[in-house]
Amino acid sequence: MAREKIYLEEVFPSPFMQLWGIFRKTPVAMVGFCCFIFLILLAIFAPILSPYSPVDGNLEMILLPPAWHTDGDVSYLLGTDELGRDMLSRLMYGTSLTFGLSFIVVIFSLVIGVVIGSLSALTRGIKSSFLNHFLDVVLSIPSLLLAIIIVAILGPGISNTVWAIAIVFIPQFIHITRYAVKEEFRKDYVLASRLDGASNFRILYYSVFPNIVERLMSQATLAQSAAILDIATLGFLGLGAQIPLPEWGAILANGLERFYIAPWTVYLPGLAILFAVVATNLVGEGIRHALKLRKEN
Amino acid sequence: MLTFTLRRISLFIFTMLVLTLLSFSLSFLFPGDTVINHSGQINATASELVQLNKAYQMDKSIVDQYGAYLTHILNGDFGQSMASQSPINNEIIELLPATIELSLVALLIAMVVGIPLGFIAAINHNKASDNVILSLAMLGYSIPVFWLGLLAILVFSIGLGWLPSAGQISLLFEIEFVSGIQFIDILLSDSPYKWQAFSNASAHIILPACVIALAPATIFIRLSRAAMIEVLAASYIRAARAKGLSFQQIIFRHAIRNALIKIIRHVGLQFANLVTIAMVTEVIFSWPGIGRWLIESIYQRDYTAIQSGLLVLSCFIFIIHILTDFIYAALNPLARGNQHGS
Amino acid sequence: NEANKLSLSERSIIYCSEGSPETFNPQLSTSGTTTDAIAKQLYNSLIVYKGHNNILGPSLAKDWHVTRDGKKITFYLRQDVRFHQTNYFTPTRLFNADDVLFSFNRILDKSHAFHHVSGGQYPFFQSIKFDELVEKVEKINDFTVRFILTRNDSSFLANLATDYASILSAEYGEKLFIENTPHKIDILPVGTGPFKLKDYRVGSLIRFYRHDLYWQEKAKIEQLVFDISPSKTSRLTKLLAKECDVSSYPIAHAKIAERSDLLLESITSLNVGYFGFNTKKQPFDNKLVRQAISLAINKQAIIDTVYHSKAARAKSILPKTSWAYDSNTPELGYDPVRAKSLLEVAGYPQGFTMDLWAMPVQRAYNPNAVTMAKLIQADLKKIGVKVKIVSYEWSTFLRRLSLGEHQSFLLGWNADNPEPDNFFTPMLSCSASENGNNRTFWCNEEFDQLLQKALKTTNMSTRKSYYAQAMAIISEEIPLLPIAHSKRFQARGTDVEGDILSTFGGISFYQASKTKLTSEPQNIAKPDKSKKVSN
Amino acid sequence: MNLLDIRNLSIELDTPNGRVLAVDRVSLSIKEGEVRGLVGESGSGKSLLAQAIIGVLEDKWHVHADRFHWRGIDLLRLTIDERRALLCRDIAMIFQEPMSCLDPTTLIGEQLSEAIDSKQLSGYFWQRKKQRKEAVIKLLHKVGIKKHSQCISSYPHQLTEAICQRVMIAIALAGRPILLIADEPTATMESTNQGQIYRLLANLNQLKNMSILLISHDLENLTHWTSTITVMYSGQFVEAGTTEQIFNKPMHPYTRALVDSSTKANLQLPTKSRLMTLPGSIPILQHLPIGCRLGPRCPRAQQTCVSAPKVSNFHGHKVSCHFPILHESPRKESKKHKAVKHKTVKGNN
Amino acid sequence: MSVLLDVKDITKSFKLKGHWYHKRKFNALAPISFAIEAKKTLAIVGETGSGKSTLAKILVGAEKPTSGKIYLNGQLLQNQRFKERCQHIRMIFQDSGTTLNPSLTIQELLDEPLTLNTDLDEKQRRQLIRTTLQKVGLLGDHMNFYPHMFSGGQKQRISLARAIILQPQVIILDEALAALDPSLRSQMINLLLDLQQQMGLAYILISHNLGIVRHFSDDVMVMSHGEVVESGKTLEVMRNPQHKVTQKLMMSQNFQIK
Ligand SMILES: Nc1ncnc2c1ncn2[C@@H]1O[C@H](COP(=O)(O)OP(=O)(O)OP(=O)(O)O)[C@@H](O)[C@H]1O
Ligand SMILES: Nc1ncnc2c1ncn2[C@@H]1O[C@H](COP(=O)(O)OP(=O)(O)OP(=O)(O)O)[C@@H](O)[C@H]1O
Ligand SMILES: [Mg+2]
Ligand SMILES: [Mg+2]
Repeated sequence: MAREKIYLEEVFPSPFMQLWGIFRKTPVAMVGFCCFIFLILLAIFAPILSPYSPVDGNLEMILLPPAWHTDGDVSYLLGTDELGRDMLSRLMYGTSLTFGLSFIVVIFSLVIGVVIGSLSALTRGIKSSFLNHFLDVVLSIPSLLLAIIIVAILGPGISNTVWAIAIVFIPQFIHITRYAVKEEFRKDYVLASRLDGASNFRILYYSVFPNIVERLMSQATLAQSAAILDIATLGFLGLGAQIPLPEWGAILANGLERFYIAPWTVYLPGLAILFAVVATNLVGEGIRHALKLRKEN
Repeated sequence: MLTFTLRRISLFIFTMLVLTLLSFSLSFLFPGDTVINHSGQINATASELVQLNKAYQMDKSIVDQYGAYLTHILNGDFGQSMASQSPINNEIIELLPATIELSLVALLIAMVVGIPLGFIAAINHNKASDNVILSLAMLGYSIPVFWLGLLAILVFSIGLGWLPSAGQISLLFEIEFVSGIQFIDILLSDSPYKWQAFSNASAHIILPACVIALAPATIFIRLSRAAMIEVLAASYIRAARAKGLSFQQIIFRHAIRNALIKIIRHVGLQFANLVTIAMVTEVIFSWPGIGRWLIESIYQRDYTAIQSGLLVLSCFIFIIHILTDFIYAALNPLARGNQHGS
Repeated sequence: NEANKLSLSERSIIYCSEGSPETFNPQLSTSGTTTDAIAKQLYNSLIVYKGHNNILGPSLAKDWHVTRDGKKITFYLRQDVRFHQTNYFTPTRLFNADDVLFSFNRILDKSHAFHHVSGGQYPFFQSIKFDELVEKVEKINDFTVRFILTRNDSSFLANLATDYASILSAEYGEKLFIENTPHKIDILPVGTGPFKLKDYRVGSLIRFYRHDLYWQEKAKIEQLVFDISPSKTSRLTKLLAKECDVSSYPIAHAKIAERSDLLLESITSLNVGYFGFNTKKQPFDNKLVRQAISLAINKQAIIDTVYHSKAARAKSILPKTSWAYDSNTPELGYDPVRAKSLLEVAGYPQGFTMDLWAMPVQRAYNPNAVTMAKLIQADLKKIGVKVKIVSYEWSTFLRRLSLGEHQSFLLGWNADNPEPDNFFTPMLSCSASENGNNRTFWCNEEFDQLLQKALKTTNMSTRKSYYAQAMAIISEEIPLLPIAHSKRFQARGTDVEGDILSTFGGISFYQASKTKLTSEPQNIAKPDKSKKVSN
Repeated sequence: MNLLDIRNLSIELDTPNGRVLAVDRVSLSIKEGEVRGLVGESGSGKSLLAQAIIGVLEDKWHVHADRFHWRGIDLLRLTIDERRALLCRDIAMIFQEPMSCLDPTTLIGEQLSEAIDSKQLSGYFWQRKKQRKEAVIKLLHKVGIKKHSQCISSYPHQLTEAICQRVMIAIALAGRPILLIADEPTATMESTNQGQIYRLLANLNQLKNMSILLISHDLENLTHWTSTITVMYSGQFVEAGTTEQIFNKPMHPYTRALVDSSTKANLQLPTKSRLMTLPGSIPILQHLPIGCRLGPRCPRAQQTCVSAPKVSNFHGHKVSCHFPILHESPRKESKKHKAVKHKTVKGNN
Repeated sequence: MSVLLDVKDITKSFKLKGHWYHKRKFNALAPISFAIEAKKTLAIVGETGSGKSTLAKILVGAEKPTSGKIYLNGQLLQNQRFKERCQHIRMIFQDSGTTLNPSLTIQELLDEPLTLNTDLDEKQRRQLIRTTLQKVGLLGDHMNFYPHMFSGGQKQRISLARAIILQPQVIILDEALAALDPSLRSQMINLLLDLQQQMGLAYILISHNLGIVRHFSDDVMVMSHGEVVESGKTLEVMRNPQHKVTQKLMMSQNFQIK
């Protein structure tokens, strides 16, 4: 009975802090996390940080290669495009479009998905079976395809893209919430809570959510990397952000015409997308890894 | 098995209903006249319009309208393309096989490359090769496909000149359209350049198929790695070791089979993913498939084409889904019922 | 099989073209893409411009005679011309006067069985009011036809030498009429040209076979494939990867120049790229608005960016090389301040939002309409006008333009013959605005009369002064803002020989051939190898 | 002669917090034809020990031993592969959860025939298949499965747990082992099925003279089926002796507590009376006490207990304790420890 | 002694899923009646699937009985009214690990029934939690720990603390001792016996282990296929088992009382 006396000096972290502890010890995940934070900051402060306007070009400085190139100019660190717009500024603004919007989209659909998902987990019977079937169908259609459908209905444009992607991601959050909540609800501690007289909503809020929040986070990172790719892909196909918005995919598509003369207009936005997705995925991997380790302990 | 089949069929019918309902309602959502969106006849004269309205029962209730629409679809009449004014089902019949061909080849590549790599990573769990494979997988999973396609063209078509960059086959070869699957058509044709055409077609498919395959392959790596790790940690592997089986025997007799069964379930989902990637890749590699056609239809606001293209594509994806479900059920003994009591 | 393999690519040329043809009958369209693809390949006209001096010469008509009053023109036809034999039609007779009558009566005679087939629009002929000009086409005998005109028209012969005046097969027409499928005449063409259609897939390829019974020497290649690739980059990629032999409108000239196995060629063509306004729509029905917008646009920047400084700035729609060019034509300069004040006068102190339709394909007169649109967007933003850029697939784009759905648009014009009238009438006359070829829908009586007068006289200096007045009207009214006159570029592999580009009208592969790869000099050896791999 | 003779076997594990000694110098010997029980509460390292014997521990475990003899062969001298080959031939093991120890996607028949060594078969290869099948059927009969054909063509999940366990035993028997290690073979089973499995094992022991190492955490259950018992606590050897010795005259305070706390063993105890038990719980792997790991819970503990006790042997009754409860001279011992015992009992209340 | 809990003709039938064309019903409990007095322990034994857990769940309110009534101190208990019921009847499950919410501290866990069912203020609740923890042999400081930091036996004690914190009259132990190691099991039995003495609790013990049943219970009820086949004073039943099921149970555990 005396265990606590002997080891009292130990800290006993909450499960969430435990997760963070494990996460922090994985260097790769931390690198990804720092990049992620960096991108978020960039997305917020791009207008302050960027040296030039993303849409107004300097026609004297057309197709300037990046600074390290022999013809480059240090004041245009990453070169300019065909209208003399600074690539660096465009990429920075692009962060808030591609990355920032994907972040907002994911949060938005997460919230909606969690609400619907937990409500539907509490209902049973025919409604739920219909929902099941319906979700099955929707989830079997890839997100990009669905987004393309919705953009086809709404018409091209960045705001429509964002709506489309938000709508597309909701089912997957509904599904995972529903599944997780149902799973949690089968567990004994929920029964115990209920026997204490707790209402369903109290159980959801106090008992279930804290236990599935990590799973939702890990799903959210997956969704976010998909969202970045989807926004960029739609931008690339000309269905998303329209000219002259500096969305990464659109910048890339725009640079395509000058692929052979000004390859940096294609390389750089591609690298930016890759960077953002890798950072997001590293965070997600880190969370999943930490979850696994915590479970094993 | 019977109930399983019935369930799948009912699911299939349900899905088809949902999908047709969706594409039916798209006609209302799209700008313009519903019946014109249904039929695609933008240049219809007044009398033709009257006929169309009758054919689609536009004066009746919405249920009748849907019924009429369904009948049209079941008869293979998707209307006309608004852009080219040719019947859409002809276009789809021409284009869909190219997409099927491309995506199946890509799926094959993804599985043949991804699954063994995942297994290797799992067997060397927590060793250097595992980490290398995992990092590569993460990278491959994060690369935007359009960018990858461009890089691939730049390197392999233009830089090295190894592989062609566009199309299904060099346009010099004239291949009769039979099934639409290029390779089959080449073999069926009596062109004197048959084998030349065949190798040419193979060279053309390599680059786009590899580009498409990359992301699914990395997912297969992760899936198969996870499955294999799980299997290797299972007690029956320990029991098999206690039985005295060698490592190879365990891997080949027990582990791979169990891991594969876990993976097959995901093939359907991955295939759907792959088809979407293929749509984008078709644009980059000018592949004459349905994806490129669909995206062009969106540019052109060719609503009838969008509508039917989506219907056909999602139907195709779903059929593959159900097929993999069946394959899974057929291969997986766990899906079989009890035989014995106590 | 090795010999076969070499010969297949040697006997064929793949041409990367920028768009699909709208139709296979040149009478029906003025779009350069269509003309390029079909006119000179599939058809012949009665007469042609020959050589670099632009002298009219014989073609299907071996000779012709014009009466002194210029109202009767008699053509003496060749007697050895055969139509294409294809898998949808086998001709039983040679070309004769019936075919000429059939071809022109289809345009002229509203009661002709084929007049209304495929929409009944003949944009080029309608814009020059061909039906008012020609009273009658007579068959004198089997190989002689006579055109009787209502008045003297100095540009008549020039117009007959355009690609639009192609000769179709009357026999084929009859056959289709009997089969009740007349529309096929414009889809499955039968002509007398050096190539015949084998296969056409919308948006992907056109395959031509050689017409072995061509009335002149046969073409040098057996197969001609148009690889339709609207994307500039993909055209360049295909060219670089040696997947096409010739590419239309190449970009990245520097990159092509780098390669020893590629050749960049250009030809001065009579053209103009312009920014047009739909004068039937708000706010461009107001002349002041049009002027304001024109003043706000920095043409030089556009020429530097879009044309890479390889084009001449347009003062008016006539290029300098035209004999009717008048250097005194007033030109609205670049003056955003005045533009702003003009806008205020016009009642738009806050500016407005407009859409700008940018053509999706690349043409000589506008190699990159979207970039141009972006520059215009930036320019107009300075005077408070917001621009939405719109783009459609080429044939949809043209169709919608002719329906007048746009507010403003970027387009251009390529001359079909050296006559200055070819610039004015098809583009800006009232008649052209009726059939949709004049996408500004601008109609000015005075301007039209000037054009008519110019056509009726034969005195060059009088004509020139008429045209100068017409240009002055354009400069004042600004239905469109001419931007640049550019060269037409084309790139080809060095193994392709023979002239393809021509100053007027479409391109022709009749002369093109491929040299034997084996006999090529050393530096071509490399692409040779890569070809083997890819074949 | 001892079939298996292990002296001071230790198993270490690398954890993020350093190496942990999960099994600490355990000795175990098994005679031919004997059924030895290995008892200990959960986490005491029984399964680890069994896996170490048969050599299927994962790489992250490090095993050392002073002596490891199998039928007189010094296994420590052999390479790992040789050792495994030798042991796998002679020793078979069955696990706690039979269902999860059978490959779910392979037919029972295949799994059984896979276990049959081809050396056992005579004849040409075309006869082998048939022979194998016959051998499989024979094996199934041996473990009391009569519907063999149905069983052969089933997948594990189609059978009940008890049948699966029989199949596992059959697989174990396929190699004609000399020693059978049964690691909690009945843990998740109903009591009626438990009885069947134990009886089957007992039969095998008697009919085939097969030695059995029976692992369980429940002393009560084991006593019926074993002849000798080894008790472990938290990775340490506690006591070994015949079943009677352990059950009736436990010398180690831990064994004593185990026996005392057993409700079944103390049927004479009045109902609802307090049961004798040790305070506290088993230490977790990360926080093992030094020396005798029972130390903090032991009613007889003294300062010397911080050093690990040596094994003392009382006529084959081995015990590892500084202060064993000696029944031979109760008077002397009880005197010595009375005070201590009294005190702890008091503290416990 | 008065009857504390009186169960009258409880039945339960489950609708079996699957074939929608012929829905099958499964009678898990035949009409069952029994009664317990305060400070007494009723043991329920029986083979697997005989409906023991179902009965327990019905008593505690987690399942609705198909028919039948439950009286507590002569008052009819309403179905599905946890608030009312949990003040009197509490339950401890077999696997304590899963009944403790892993993301809450022990204090939060024990606080839940208090906030929901009492109107104590925060300080009082803390105090009550502290004393309850001490009652089950833990320390007050354990309040701030998370469940994953405890061993199995300690978790079972926390479950017990949670059960007794509302001062109930009946506690149902559904295999609550099965998963524990022998020494911990004895500790737990001692603890339960002490609490019964102190608080006057009545227990309903569901167990397979006849040794524990004999030691712990006053009465026993043997169930088979949803029916009570034998019941009576524990010792009497065990000495002289009448029914085949009881005999078989005792046989399989080699259990004999002379
Ligand atoms: N794979 C592992 N990784 C880390 N620790 C382990 C592992 N396997 C076992 N252990 C630890 O080793 C100790 C002994 O485990 P072992 O499985 O041998 O116990 P046991 O006596 O068989 O218990 P049980 O009766 O529960 O089966 C335990 O404390 C356990 O936590
Ligand atoms: N929700 C349910 N739906 C259908 N049948 C059920 C349900 N819950 C229990 N049963 C059935 O009711 C019967 C009694 O189950 P119960 O869990 O009460 O048995 P038990 O006596 O507790 O068994 P064990 O000793 O294994 O715990 C079983 O046959 C079980 O299959
Ligand atoms: Mg174990
Ligand atoms: Mg139960």
